[in-house]
Amino acid sequence: MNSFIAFIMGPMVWISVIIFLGGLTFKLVGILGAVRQKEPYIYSYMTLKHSLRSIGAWMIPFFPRSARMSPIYYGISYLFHILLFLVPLFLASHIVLINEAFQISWPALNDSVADGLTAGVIAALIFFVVRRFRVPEVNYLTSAMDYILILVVLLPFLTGFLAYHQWVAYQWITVIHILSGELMLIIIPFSRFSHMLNAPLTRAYMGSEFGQVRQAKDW
Amino acid sequence: MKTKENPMTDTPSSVEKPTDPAIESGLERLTPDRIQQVIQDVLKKETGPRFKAYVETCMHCGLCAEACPYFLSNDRDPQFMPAAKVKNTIWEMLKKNGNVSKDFLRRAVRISHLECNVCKRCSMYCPFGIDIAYMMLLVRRICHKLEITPQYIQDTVNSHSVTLNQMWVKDDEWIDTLQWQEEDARDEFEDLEIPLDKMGADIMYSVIAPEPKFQAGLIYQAATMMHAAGINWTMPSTPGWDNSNMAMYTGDNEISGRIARAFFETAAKLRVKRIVMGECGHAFRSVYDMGNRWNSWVMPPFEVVHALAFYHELLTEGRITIKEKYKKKVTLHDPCNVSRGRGLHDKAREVVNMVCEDFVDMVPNREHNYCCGAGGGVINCGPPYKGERMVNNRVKAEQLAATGAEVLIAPCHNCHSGLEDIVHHYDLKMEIKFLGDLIYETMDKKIYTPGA
Amino acid sequence: MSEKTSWDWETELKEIPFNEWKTHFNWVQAPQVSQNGESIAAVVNLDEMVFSVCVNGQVWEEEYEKIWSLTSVSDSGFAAFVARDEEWTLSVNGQEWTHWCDFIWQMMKSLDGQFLGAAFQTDSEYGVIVNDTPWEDRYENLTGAVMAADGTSAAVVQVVPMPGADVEAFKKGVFSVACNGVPEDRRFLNIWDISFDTAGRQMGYGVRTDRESYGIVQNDTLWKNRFESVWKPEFLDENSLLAPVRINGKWQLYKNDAPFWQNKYDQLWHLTLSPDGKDVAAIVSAPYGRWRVAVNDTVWHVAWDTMISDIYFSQDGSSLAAVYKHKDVWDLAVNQTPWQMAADMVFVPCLSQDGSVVAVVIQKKGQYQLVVNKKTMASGFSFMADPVISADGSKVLLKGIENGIYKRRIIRV
Amino acid sequence: MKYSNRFILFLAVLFVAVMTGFYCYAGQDLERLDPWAFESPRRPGAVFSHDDHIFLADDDCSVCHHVYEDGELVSDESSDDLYCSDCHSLKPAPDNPMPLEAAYHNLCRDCHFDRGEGPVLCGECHVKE
Repeated sequence: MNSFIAFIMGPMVWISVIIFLGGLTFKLVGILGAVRQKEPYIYSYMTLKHSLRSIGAWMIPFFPRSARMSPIYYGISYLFHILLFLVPLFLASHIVLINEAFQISWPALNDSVADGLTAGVIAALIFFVVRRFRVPEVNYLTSAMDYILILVVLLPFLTGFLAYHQWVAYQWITVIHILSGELMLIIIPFSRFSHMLNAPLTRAYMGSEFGQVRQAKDW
Repeated sequence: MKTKENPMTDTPSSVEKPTDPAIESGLERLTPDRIQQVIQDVLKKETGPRFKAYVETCMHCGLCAEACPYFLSNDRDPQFMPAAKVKNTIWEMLKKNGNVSKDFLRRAVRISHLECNVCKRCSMYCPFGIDIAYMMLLVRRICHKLEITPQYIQDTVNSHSVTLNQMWVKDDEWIDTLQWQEEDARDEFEDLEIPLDKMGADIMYSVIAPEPKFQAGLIYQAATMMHAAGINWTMPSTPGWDNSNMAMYTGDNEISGRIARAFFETAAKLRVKRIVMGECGHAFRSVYDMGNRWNSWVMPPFEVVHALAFYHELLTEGRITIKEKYKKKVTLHDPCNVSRGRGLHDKAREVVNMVCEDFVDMVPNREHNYCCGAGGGVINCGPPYKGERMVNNRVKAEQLAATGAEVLIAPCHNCHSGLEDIVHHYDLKMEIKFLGDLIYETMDKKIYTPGA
Repeated sequence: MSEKTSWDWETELKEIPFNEWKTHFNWVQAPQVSQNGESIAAVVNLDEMVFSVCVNGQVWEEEYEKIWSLTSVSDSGFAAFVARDEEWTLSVNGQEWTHWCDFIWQMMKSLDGQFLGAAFQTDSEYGVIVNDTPWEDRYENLTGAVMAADGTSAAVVQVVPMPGADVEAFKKGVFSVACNGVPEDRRFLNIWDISFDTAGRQMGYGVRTDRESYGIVQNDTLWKNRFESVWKPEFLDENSLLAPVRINGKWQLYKNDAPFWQNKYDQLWHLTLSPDGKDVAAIVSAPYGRWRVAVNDTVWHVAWDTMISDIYFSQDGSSLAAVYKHKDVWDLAVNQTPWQMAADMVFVPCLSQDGSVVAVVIQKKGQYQLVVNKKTMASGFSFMADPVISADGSKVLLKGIENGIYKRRIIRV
Repeated sequence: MKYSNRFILFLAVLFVAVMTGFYCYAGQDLERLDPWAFESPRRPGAVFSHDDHIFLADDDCSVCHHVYEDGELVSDESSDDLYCSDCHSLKPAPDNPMPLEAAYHNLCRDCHFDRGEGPVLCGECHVKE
């Protein structure tokens, strides 16, 4: 068992990070290359100024009208996305591991705060699931994959939460925690999670079209 | 508000869906092989990373729903939300690799041509800025290639392809109409001219074919303004005078490009410096955004000044002065293609305030205004679909009613016609006017002298 | 133009007071100048619904309800469409044609001025009239009329009736080309851009055979290849027809149904042949949005971002001039060299026989200037017609209005 | 409704996972290291039996109580008369590149990995009190 754990805590981390970063890089290069080849005109309409203007406008909480019209969903989504990065990156246990591997560290969240935020992420995911059922227009669009994707995010957070509290079969929960975290990293480039790369691009393009060509706002 | 007589409670099911002979005979001719081949061809050859990114990026969050007047007007029926329209058309085509049934296509034609105005409002509600209008136009492109485009709009495209104008206006009818308007306008200014083919003029004035066909008075008004403002202008006598472009909306990009080329090359041949166009939205989109691109013009080779911006220029430069402001309470409809499409909404408001005493805004407004429900080629699909158009735009009627205005300014032809139908159907007791109508009515009819 | 030798190239200045006309008439429309510059003409209003044409201060004898399309024809004459009692005809130097119709438009003239033609409509039937001889057959619709140097005329005509909004009938093809009024057998959905060869015997044109297939017809024969779109074809010689065609979203030049140029462009149009038939030039976009001139499939190294409106060869084919717009200003480039005039407008350039002299009228801040080989020769004019260069290339004829006076000036290069 | 089955399944999985956790939980008194040298330890002291480890090390104290000089391990010398914190300060210092926390983690965990036995995951040592 220890050698298995050694593998998932060692090489497997490398593998998943490489797939995650490499996959996204490969994807980005692929998109940019394909645009050059198939839709080169797109570059004619992109400007840095309007790309950033649009991305910026959509980052300001409740600034776009769309956000103000669905404040609960938008607010929860907004926090969810922040926590999605914040909690794992500033979790003491993760920082300890990184520090031991690379001798770099940064301030960690207080454990009970982190615990609460993790519960928040889990709650947000449950909210997403409930929303997919309860709101007819969202339900209409929902496919099985949407739930699978939620599950993929839920798993590392839920197991992390359980592992911290050591309520259940600790070893197994932690192994699942590590594996599901790695799984999430690995599938990001190959699933709609790749919106972490695509969304800024589509936003930048639309922002440029609206800002540069149409001289209008897109929020 | 719940009685049967009240049109506000119409639902889509209460409106009879017409059968369109062009769609039906088109479907009849299709074979499964042909369907699959056309869809695969379009998806493979004519789409790229942009479409792929849109499909891969949509998280099915449903925020676009709130953007769509069809969704809001149909009691939030999910199938009218923008993403659902994509799901029920191009996603399915993609998923099934083009292997879709005729019934599916019949529905796809309707969704893309009659249940979406390609107004792009939804791309302002999608956090990722996904361009759903683009995907609806892609569906229309497929329908065009499968030859199942609705009859009436196809006929206008046929007209474009033959005459380079939208309404089968013949070359002589066009010139004759201009000369007739010129003659009439001489009652007001005895030396008024509509200069035809005047080389080197500052401005080429262009209109859409429905003006000479049905609303020649608008040309009269424009000529009066040009003359009073002392503009060195001209109108072309040759095809290329019509800036409208329905081919852009049926996905007949080749004809669309041909129309835009003729338009700009007419301006080039006449050696004019700028092009001013009448109060039309889709025509602006055609020459400012779409037709030019097909021809490899990144941006239009001539500055294209929409009437709204031109009025603004005439009034702020004092070339036209308002004698007495318009008294009635007015409201302003922001057409998608010049507000969301060109950011002219603020100039429009300034013009309205210069011309009218009592202006009340609609809510929402500017880029967020609700679509007229007629644009994007929807009204051009013809009278058979008028009934459902009324139902599909109830939210607009509610928005109009809430202003309490007596006069509705609609500075776009499609909006104008669509809103006229809405106002009648919902019995809103509003007069609908072009901005030019009001300027013509209130302006001082004297000739501008520089420095005076 | 051999006539040019008979023109007066000696008198340095001739003047005609033009603005003075405004005191004689209610109003004077935009002036037209004859080719040899000896006369200036304008449509003038004499009374309510009474118009005539004033040439060098002399008014045509006849008066009309309406006059339009005043055009210079031959060396010193003018033609215009004129209406009386709601009937139209063409008047050449005040001489009306004998045939009158319900409407007449699209003035066509042969280079030597021997032939004048127009499209006409009578009783909602359409045809073409050349030198006062109308087609015998009339059609319910007619577009894109053209006339060859020898007076042969052709147009796209509707040969099958089609009820309103009948998209099924349209699909079958209701249009054909009529040459001298006689229609060809084959019908198409669309026909555009009829080209004649220099002799006026052969015709080439673009067609649409079904909703998404385009082709080229060369002397009654439809090319076998189908394309996504086509632009106006041109005859290289009587046996070779060139046409820009669109394949997989890119444009390529074809000759006689086979690739002629190898390169594919984002745009390729305005096919222009050198008069000796040796060189083929076109306006191309390569890559997207970068406009260049291509000569024999080789692009100029200079590219512009807005538009190239037209290109012109000198008679001997040695020089090629392009009128273009870049970053909001107009300019002229000759043999890849931009003149950098930053003009508000550049009109049609005139190239000397040997290509060594290029003269062009430009507009800057509302004033007209004459520029010859990059040098401004005259400015401050309120109007200028396109210049002419003498046959030996030593002199340029300026035709313009300065301080209200029309001036015909000879400028030595 | 089309998705309700899937939803119920989802909730069921969640429920079983959480309940199993509670069921399995049982408190125990364990022999632990005393984390007195840490100013404010985030975790309870690691579960550790000194006797067991002396046995496993064949009475060779220097396996754990090692001596480093100039970054080199001095063989056959033991530092069993010192506290770990005597050499390993809390923060890395010029004379000590290995902070106390990492010293513990590396020493214990690496050995457990090398031997293929013993706890390696955080909560296996830092068992909740």
